[in-house]
Amino acid sequence: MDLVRPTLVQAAQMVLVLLLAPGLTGSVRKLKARLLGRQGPSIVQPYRDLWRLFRKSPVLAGNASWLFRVVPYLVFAFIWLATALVPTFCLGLPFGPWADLIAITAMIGTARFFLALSALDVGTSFGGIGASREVMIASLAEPAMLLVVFTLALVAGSTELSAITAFLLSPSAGLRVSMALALAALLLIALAENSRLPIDNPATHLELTMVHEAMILEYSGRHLALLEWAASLKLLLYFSLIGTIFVPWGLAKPGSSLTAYLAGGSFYLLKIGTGAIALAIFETGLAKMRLFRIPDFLGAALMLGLLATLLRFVSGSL
Amino acid sequence: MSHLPFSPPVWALLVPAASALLLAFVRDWRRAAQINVAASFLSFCMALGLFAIPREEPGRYLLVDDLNTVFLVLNAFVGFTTSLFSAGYIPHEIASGRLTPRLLRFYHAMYQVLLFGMTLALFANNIGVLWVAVEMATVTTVLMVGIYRTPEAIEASWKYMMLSSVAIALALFGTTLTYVAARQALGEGTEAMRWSSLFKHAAELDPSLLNLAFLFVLLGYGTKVGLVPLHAWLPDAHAEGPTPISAVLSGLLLNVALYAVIRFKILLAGNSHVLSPGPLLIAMGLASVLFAAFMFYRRRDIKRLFGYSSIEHMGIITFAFGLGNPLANFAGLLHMALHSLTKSGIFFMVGYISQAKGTQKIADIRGLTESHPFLGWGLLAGTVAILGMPPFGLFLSEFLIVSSGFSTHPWVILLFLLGLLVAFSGLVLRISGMAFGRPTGRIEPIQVIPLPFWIHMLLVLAAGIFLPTVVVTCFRQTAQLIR
Amino acid sequence: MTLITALGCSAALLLISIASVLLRRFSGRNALVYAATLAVSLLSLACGIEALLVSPAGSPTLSLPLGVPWLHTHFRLDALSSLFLAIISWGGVSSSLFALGYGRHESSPERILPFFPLFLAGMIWVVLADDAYVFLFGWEIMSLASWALVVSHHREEENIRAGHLYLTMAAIGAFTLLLAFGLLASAGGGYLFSSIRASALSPRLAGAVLLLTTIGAGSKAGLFPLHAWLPLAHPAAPSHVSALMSGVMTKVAIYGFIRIVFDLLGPPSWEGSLPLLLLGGVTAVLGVLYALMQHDLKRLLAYHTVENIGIIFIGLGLALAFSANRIPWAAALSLTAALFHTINHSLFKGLLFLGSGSVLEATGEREMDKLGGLIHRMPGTTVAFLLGSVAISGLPPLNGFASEWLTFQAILVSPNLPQWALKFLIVAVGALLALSAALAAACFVKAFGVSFLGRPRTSAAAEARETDPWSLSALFANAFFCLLAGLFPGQVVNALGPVVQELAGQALPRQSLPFWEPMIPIAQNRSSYDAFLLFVLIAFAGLMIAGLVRGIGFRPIRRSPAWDCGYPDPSPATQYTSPSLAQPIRRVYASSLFGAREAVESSPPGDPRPARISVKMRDPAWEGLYLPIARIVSFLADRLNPMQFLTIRRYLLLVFLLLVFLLLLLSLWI
Amino acid sequence: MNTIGFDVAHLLSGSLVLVSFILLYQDRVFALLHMFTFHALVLSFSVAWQAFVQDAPHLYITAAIALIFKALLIPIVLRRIVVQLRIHQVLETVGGIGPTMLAGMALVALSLVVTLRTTHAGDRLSREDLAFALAVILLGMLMIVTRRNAISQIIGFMSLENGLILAAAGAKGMPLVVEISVAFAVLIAFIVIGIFLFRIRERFDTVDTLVVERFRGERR
Repeated sequence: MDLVRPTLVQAAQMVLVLLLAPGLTGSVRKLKARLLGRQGPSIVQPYRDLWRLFRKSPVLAGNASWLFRVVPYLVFAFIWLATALVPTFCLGLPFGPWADLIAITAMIGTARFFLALSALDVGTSFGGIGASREVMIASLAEPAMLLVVFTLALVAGSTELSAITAFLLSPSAGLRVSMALALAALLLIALAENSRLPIDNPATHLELTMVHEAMILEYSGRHLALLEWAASLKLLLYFSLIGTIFVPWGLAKPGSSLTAYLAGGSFYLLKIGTGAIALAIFETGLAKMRLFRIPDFLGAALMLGLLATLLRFVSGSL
Repeated sequence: MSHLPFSPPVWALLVPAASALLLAFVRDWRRAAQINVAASFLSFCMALGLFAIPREEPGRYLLVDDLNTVFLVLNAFVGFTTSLFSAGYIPHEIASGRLTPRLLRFYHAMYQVLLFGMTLALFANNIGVLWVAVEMATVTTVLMVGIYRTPEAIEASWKYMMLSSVAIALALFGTTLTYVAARQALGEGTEAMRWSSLFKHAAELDPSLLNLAFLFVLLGYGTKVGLVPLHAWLPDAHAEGPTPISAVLSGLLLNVALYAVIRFKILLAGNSHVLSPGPLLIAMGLASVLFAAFMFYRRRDIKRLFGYSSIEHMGIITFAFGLGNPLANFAGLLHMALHSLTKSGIFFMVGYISQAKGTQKIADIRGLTESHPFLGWGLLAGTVAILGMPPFGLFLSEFLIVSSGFSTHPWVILLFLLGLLVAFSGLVLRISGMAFGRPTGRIEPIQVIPLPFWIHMLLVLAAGIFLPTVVVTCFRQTAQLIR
Repeated sequence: MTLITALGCSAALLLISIASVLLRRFSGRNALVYAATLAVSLLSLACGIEALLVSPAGSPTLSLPLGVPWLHTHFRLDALSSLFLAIISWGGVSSSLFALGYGRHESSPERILPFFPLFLAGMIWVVLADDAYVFLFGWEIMSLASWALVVSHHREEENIRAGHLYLTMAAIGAFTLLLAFGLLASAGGGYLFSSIRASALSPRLAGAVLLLTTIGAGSKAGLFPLHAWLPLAHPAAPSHVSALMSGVMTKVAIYGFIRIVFDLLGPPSWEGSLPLLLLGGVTAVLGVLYALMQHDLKRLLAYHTVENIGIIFIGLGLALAFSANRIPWAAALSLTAALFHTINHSLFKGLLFLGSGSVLEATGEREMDKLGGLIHRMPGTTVAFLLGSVAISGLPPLNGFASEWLTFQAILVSPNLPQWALKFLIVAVGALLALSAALAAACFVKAFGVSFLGRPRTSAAAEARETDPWSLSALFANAFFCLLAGLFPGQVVNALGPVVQELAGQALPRQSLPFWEPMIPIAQNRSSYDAFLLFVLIAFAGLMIAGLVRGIGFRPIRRSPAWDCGYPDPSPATQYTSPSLAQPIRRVYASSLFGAREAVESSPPGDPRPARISVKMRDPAWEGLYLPIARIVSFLADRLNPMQFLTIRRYLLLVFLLLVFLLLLLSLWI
Repeated sequence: MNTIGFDVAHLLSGSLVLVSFILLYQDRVFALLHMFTFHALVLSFSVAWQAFVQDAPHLYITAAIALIFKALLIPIVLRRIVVQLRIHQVLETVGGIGPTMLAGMALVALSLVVTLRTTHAGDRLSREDLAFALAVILLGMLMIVTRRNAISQIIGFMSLENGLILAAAGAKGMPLVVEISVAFAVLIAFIVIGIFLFRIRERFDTVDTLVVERFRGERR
């Protein structure tokens, strides 16, 4: 078998997600602004920000340790890899077998772990706020995510994303209640994981309500740029995850023609676009909830996930 | 005379008797102590001599078989080591003025009388003589317990006196009943009180009278064994007497009383019509274990604490004999031997500790391992051994008891283990408080004779790791005897 | 040969402990003892590995004329025992290596030196035992020696109390195991393991044995609610001993469980797996929640041991369920997961406890809230501890994740089980496992962040010194193996093959070399995981980005006071402490489970005293189990105590009543 | 065994039981002492009678011991103790006389049941003797446990022990009876002397055992 084309595809996907991510963030912002009746920044604004930040010289707190400086690269690498492992426009990525859905979840977890540590590194109280809230949210979101994974795995008999998608594309996969529940759970999780409303407000700098922003408060320059980029990559990751699993159509089969790949890409862009619109509408409709309402929110996700898994047993046919 | 004039049993009896007479006239307590040690050693040699000479037929007065050989060798040995210990112990007592030379003269004489009484009880081929000997031993210990003349001591010995007198009376009635039961089969006269002939014709004895007799014997001698609820004298007698006497009580006298019970059990086992004594023994053993276990938690006096521990272990042994299968009997014998070694060893330590600290109050003893390393670690080692943990031998015996009984009496064994567990926790609680922590009170070292303790501990340790075949065979034959 | 060598090693350890007593006066005995222990453990490690990897087929036996006269003592070295022999020996190696440096600071070494080798020897005897007597003998020696080590710092009262509780629990465990063996032997086999294997038990008795074994081994391993002694005793011991107790002794308990349930007990029934799974899940979650509530570093680690034991027991329960339903490949998968996690836990828990030991040595503090900023003062320890934290949090690419991943895979094959109860329970347990993994990450964000990052909270932390090379080398040795096992899980699975083969009757498909191939437990298209390439790729990506950044135009870093949203604050007291870090999680979980209540007392106006917030928590295990038992015992003790104070007349009355009672009995009987 | 001998023996041992009852009934120290003297007398008669019917001369020694030691020596000594230690004259009992008597009845019944139902083989004389002896023993114990005062406890113990001697003498041809009775004499001497030997008078004002027990090892 030839290694060239899969590798090319994989490389293409890595680059694609890298380039696409800030655009997604930007478009969501733009859409929200429009929905609020504002002009809003242009879609390419995030690219400009990243560029600017990369060229600024970072300012570190006096007692920041080496860990503080390493973490941005680490987080970025982990998130980027995780995103690159999720099929976007085609199946059968060569990196696929390296990490199944559980591993991808865990990679995101690793990134979060180090981010929270970096938040504690300087020893400011805001870092503490961010870290403590982030781990609390994660402690609810990760199990929920794993339950969703369980559902998928039990449905498709595999934890490999490509295999799952392939199964869902196959005629044997009918419409299933458990899948619907899993989707609902996954949506809630995605909001929490990307610190979107109503969990967290990405645009806020109102100190006492912020979670993710509080963690990266001490960062600046290229470090901040990497973290922002990683954040948008993560958003993209969840978009493509939902897209691949629940809207599996239009994905190019492995080893198909270039046109098929292009078609897959366009399908993918379409999915992302609709997702962005949906997210924007959703967020404008909501206000941020109090910190200790979040457990109820994510607890719902957890319950949905569990229910999905159990329903899988009760009615395998459904 | 059916037996040789120079047979070891006779000498084992003569030596203590003679030395008792001799000691009654020795003024200097130092020399008296030496004579005491020498005499005890001599009788130990005599006891060992039992193995040297061929086993002779049971005579008219004396009976020598595996059972009492085991007991006697053990007794003589512990008697010897204890005399060694007491030689190291009494100088402190003289120094502290608790004992006077006059009293010591009495003490040493009595020590030998006690040994004599116990030896006689073991060798006697006559249930009447057995009874007289046990009574003699008891009276001597009563006198020894009261020797300090403190109100507590007097009260303890008074209690001991009263309880054991009643017990003796019951035992005598049991003896009489046995005689009456045997008279039909064996005709009147001494023949009907002789162990050897009783065993031979056990099947022909009147079963119903035997039941009654065993009941009285059990109550009578069981009081001396310290079985609950007949135990009351035991803790105080252990606590208030001189420590060597506590060691002898726990290590020897209880065994002798147990020996009497076992003999009668053997007698009953020979008769198929009598009620089996097993359940009764099991019940009393269990009661003793459970009761002693809970009593540990509120004790404040270290010697009394170990007195209760003796009750517990006597319960364990009785329990084992109550189970009655050969393995359990073997385990019971082993446990008895190891218990007397361990417990007397512990009392050696306790004696020195109370002398070093000038108190027996548990609350006033702390951090021994730091202030008196030998005493502290010794106490710990002894405790670990008595708790039945490896590498010490009691682990083996308890392992055998439980494993042999579990298939037949599962629930009883569960209760038994529960008692052991409660006792374990209680004893650890008390001991670790004494061995560890910041030392309090006197911390100046005292001069001790560690040898006896070492010997005992090494023997117990060896038993846990390797039992020499000679011991095993001996115990096995004895266990077969008990049935 | 290996068996004899291993026994020789245990004997050598015994000799070392005796020698350490004899050499009381000799000044250099610390180094001597630990060096000797190190050498011997290395040798026995070699034995274990040799028996496991090189010659797994033959399982040599040996019998010595010791112990029970007519039984003798029997030893055997099969794959399972050789695996655990290796684990124990590695624990011995790393902790004695650590102690070479750490032990120098010991105040009273004579309380540690004799028992440290003895402890190891006892554990070795347990895993080499081939009959019940040797097993229990070693078991008790293990408990005894570790108890002596727990109370080695005997001037602290709570250590003595911890020791008392520990020894009592150990006795419970020993007694229950004794009963279990009694039942096993009652089937007719006697105490030889081989004969026990030969004889079959009735289902009811088998259930009883399973229950007794779960109590016996679980009390030693720290299964909820029998864990209560563990967080008290493990921290009380000197750190290298804590590492042994947490990292190795709990594994010996696991060994005992596996040996009895999977080897001796014969074919199990599926009902047996229900309590195991439930206990495992509950233990995992409660253990980590307990840990989150701690502020004492070593106690936190001890509670994490409880959590990991729970995870291992989940694996074992799954294995039981699958083998009861005759699905050997799934049983093999679960067993592999459990054993893999056992190895991992012994590695990273050893590492973490040793790390906490060097922190303790450098600062004299176990309280995390008195630490902080150690990353600047002791970089080496920090790196090792960080690796350990990542590993124990179950994050790729380290080993903790690999074994948890396998456990998840085992959970995901549960649809093959016929019993509905199991299907549902296993999914729920999976959720619990996921929860515990997430909480573990949170807990180590707290543990590592509070004690190593931020600003030093006390002068002790500010003046901390990096530990000596010995300790560091021990730390890094453990960290290295964590990384190794994490990057090449496939090879570990291969190594576990013979053990699993022996227990489940089938091993996982042999993972293909070369080492960069992914680990495929069941089938290619089902699930696979390739830590090594992932790691390489991540490293590559990170470096690439770094290069890219330079390419864009690299600006030097400027240092300045922390920004902190414009509230720059010099006092390190304003940092988040461990309770405040755990506060959101405490609010979410602990308020219901532990009844956590926060009380704020603010001083009246004008009063300079600071307002303080205090948290009260109840411990369900204590409130539900231990205190009631203690109350019962003390009640009975109080009720019976007056028996000591009766008058002579009353005592005689007792005798009299007994006599009359027995006479009545007799008269009724005949 | 001629019937006369049996009847007399029966009468004597029966009367011993009766005297035990009377002992149980006493509530004055001196009356108790007198009654015990009588008890001992009856014992010595019945032992002597046994010696006569069994023509076992050594039993006469036992009878003599009972006569001299128990019927004369001990009462005198005890009387002196009572006078010297100024023991108050009234013996306080536990649970009153009446219930004690009832309990005594029950005990006698029990002992008869036990002995007579169990000895279907033993010859009648010794069987009766055993029954009565057991009754006396139990009554003696009852007396010990229902009396608060050391003197009466001692007397109770001695009556118990009289029952033993009765049994031993009744057991036809039982050896060692003499030795045993001597041993008991020694024992009792110890107890009685104990009161002096332990200097109870010096240490406590009375020998009321309750007061002795104030010096319990572990005070509460």
